[in-house]
Amino acid sequence: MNGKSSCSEETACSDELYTGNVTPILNEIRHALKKLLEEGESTIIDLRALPMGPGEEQQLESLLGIGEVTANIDAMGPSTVNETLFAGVWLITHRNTEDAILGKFIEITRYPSILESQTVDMHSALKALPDLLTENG
Amino acid sequence: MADDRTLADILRSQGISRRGFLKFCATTASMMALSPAMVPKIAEALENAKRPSVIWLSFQECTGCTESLTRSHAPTIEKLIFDVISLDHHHTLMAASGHAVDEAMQEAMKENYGKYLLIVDGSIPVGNPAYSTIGGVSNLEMLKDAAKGAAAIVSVGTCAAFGGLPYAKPNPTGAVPVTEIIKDKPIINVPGCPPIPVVITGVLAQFLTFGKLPEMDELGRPMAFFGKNIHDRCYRRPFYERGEFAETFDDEGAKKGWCLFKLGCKGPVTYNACATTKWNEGTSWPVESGHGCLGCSQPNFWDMGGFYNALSTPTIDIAKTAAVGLAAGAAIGVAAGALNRSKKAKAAREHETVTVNDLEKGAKS
Amino acid sequence: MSEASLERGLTDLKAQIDAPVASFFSSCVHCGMCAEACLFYTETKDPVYTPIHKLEPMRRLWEQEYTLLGRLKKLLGVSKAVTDGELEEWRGLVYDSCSLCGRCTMVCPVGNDIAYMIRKMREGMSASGNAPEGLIGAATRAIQIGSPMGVKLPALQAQVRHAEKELGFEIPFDLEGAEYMVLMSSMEIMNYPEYLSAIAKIFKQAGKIWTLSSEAFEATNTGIQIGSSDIARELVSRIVNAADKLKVSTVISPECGHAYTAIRWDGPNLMGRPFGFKVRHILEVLDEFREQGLLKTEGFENAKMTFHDPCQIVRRGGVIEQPRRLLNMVAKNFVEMEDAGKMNWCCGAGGGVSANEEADELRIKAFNRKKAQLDELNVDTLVTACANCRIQLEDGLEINDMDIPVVGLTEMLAEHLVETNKTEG
Amino acid sequence: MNSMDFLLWVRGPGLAIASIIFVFGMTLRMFEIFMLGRKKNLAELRSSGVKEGFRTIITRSGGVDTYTTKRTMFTHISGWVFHLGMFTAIFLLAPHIELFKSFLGFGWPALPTAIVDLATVIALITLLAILFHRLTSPVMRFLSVGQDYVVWALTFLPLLTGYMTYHHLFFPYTWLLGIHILSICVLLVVFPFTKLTHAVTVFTSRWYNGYMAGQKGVKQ
Repeated sequence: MNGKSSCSEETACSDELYTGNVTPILNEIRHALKKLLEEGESTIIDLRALPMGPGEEQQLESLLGIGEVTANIDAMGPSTVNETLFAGVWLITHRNTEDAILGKFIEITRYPSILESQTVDMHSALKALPDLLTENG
Repeated sequence: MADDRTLADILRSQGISRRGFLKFCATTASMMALSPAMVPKIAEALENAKRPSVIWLSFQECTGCTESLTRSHAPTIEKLIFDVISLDHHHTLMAASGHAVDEAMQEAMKENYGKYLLIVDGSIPVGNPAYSTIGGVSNLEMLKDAAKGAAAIVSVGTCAAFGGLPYAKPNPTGAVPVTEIIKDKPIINVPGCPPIPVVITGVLAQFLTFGKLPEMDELGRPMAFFGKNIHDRCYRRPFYERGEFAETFDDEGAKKGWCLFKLGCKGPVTYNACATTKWNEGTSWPVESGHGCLGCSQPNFWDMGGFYNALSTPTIDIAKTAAVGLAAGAAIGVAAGALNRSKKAKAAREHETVTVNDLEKGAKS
Repeated sequence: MSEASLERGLTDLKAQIDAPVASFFSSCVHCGMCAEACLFYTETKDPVYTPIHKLEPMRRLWEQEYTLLGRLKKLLGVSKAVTDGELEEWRGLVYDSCSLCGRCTMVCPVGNDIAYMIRKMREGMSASGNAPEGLIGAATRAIQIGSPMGVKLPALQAQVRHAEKELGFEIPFDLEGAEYMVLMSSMEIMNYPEYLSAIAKIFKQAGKIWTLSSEAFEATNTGIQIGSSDIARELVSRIVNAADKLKVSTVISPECGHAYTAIRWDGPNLMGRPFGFKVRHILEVLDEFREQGLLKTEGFENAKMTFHDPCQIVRRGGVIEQPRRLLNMVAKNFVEMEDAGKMNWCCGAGGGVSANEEADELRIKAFNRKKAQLDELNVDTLVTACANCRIQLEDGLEINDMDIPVVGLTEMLAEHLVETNKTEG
Repeated sequence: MNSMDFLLWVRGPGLAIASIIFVFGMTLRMFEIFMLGRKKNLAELRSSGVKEGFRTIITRSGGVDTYTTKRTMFTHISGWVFHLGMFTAIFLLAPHIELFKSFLGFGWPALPTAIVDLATVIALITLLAILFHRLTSPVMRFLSVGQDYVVWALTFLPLLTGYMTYHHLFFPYTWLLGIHILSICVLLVVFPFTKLTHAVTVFTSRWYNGYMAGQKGVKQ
């Protein structure tokens, strides 16, 4: 889908699609999804490692869209986990305490690992729960 | 002061959940330009990484690197990195001042002798060491002294790595990069004027996580960030291929975002991560903002023949050299030509009329 | 006068090198194309006959004497001097396998005039005593007796009397004020006497006054072939003095190749002054008569015939269209060889090769190029306009037992002259 | 000497030395050649020959007869294709035009880089064919001296390294650009002292050729 890149006034860019990064990434996502279904192997794409032209990142995100699931994580700054319009294709954005983007990933998986509760955390929760009980007697 | 707690202990002690730690590992991996699949490996390495002591020495520098790294106006994960490592000495960031600073540094160096990481930014004047001193001690001496006990040295910024601005012609202070003074310690060069913040922390994180030197290129720069040249990763490359170039900064071509080669872009000979990691959290980078790359992570980038002269133009005036060649060629040419003419005339004079009697060798006249 | 020596040869070579030679030697890129234009290479397939290679000693002399780098190399003793042994070895290349036909000159992609340089190199070769025996003999006879084949005036006078008897009118000798002074080549006097009577008949019909000169009837110039300007000057001066004495307006070079070059193109430069008279090849004169309607012929040869272009007249002389126009007056079935005209192939005997016995074998082998051209056309008659070519062509055709008569163009025209004495009375 | 120092040396002092020697050498050679002069032709000429000389400069680029042209068709075609490919690479590539603009003061439109790239490849392949011909044809083997092969290499290298630089083949761009410029410096230095002078004297030689023939009425 060779959509027009959203070209705002101030960034010097032309309306034709730039390096055409968006198409290859969409293809990569398609292959990853096929692999997930056939071999059950999930894939993570680090958008920060790709030379995106101006507006291409927004272009990609607008094409993928927002699906049914949106999760907010508050750990060392906010992170958002969205399932895109395409089931199995998740967009994960990590930000730090000052809302600066630290990383953007597209994870093609049944269930992004960041959402799972971690065993270590559960152990400390297990330890902490009794205190709660004792407090409420 | 460094203690023996591992990084994971410290994070937990600050109330950060395992999920928070995983997020930290994911973004660190991204910073280190490692593939996301490496996150478990990084998590495991980070968990039991010891908290190294770090000494930061600033010599002939403009504080641009420190500014770029710590971004005092917007502390981010990089700040956290610094909470993790114990930055035992940094002139600008330290609360202490005066003698207390020096004592703290000596203390840290003695205690972690052989284990601490020495970060240097700024070049070192050897022309006359008095040009740049801290507390009466010349940068040269201070560097040599601090380097003795360092596990490794990271030269942050082109000044420390290659000499940078002070080193540019005519180099009044006789400035030299770290590599010309310290020969016996592993040195990681993180050039850039300034280097991309995430590249600095990426290198530190990599050293922190894997505890050994990253793979480096011929100029001692980590391949992770300096392995590819800008031109190869530049999003304007298709215009270079089609030969569509901006002729001036405000012509049609520039507005259409065409290639800036003709406006002096040094992308093809510059190795850095600007084209992918970009600056200010991926907002943009010089070329995307319409200005050619200056080649700031390369040695001698100040003397690369002018920021606005195309890479294919010479750094000397060929018109002048051609004129010199022409003058010399004409002068010697006229002389050689005159010599030829006289030699030819002499031969013609010495010609003896050939008659049928002397057509055979040894024929009697 | 000292005898021939390497020193005299090199001195003369140095004097011969000029700006064109320097430009040519600076341009050769060793592309080998001149070889494919030289019949001495195409028919022997021996790379040693590559035309530019024939100039190697002269090239080295130019490099060592006239370029800064060459002089430097000579100083440092890294350059190879030109030796007498080398010049002697080069005789086979500069004389035996070069008819000065100039085809290499026309083909060289960087424009080197190789024939121009071979002619200059022969100055050094002759002055250093490295000219072939045959040519030395011919030159000596030409200077001392008056003709390279030893023809003396009485022989010509006898032939003239014989022709007069046959023609019924007088052939003038030393007629002052005549418009044309006709020259003969010894071969015509010896082998092709019909040429003289042909001339007589044609001039009579054209009503033109012409004369022979008893002091200068020989047109050939062995000095040009051996490559000695001094000898050439001596020979051509005889013609010039005779022409000046008889105050003729045009000297006619006969059906001979190098004679035309010797008198028209080299003559004035040898004498150092322009001539007071014009020099024309017989074909040019006949073509002028044709234009002025003074050459009236009748009847046509219907045999299939073609024209062999003598190099010194056509490619090196510029007389290109005249033979065609004249031939078409008397030939119905005139066909052209491949590359006819200014790029035609040499017969293999010009430039002194025929007078040089050492070159006999090569000369016959070179004829195969002409044989190939003729095989393509299988004509009945071969017409040409140079006595030396005629002898070589007849020789070659006979050896290859090809029964094709070789006819001189002037003679053929004479045979078709309208019998004027019948009509004009 | 790291890649940057090397690149900066060739782009600066390297090109300076090379351009001085090149211009010096070519000027010297021109004086050496043309001050030798030539005699005036005293014969009655059919034409001054001047016009024919200029005509030959053009006509001599093609074949002049059937037989020889057919047998040297390879030399004709490869000569044309190689020179065209090389000149396209040198004069119609945008970065090179910037180079000329830097000292001539004016430039001209460039061809798309991909087309120049194709021209370079064609020139390189043709050069290889030319070398094969020089090594295998009996006349060429006999005629060729060391200089022919050295000059071949010095012509081949800039094209090859230029192509490699543009495509970043095998080595980092910085080294390649440096080696590319160095190969041109070497070419410029030897240029005036080898058969490469034909680049200029081909015009004077063809002119003399056509001029002398034209005076005798032989048009080419």
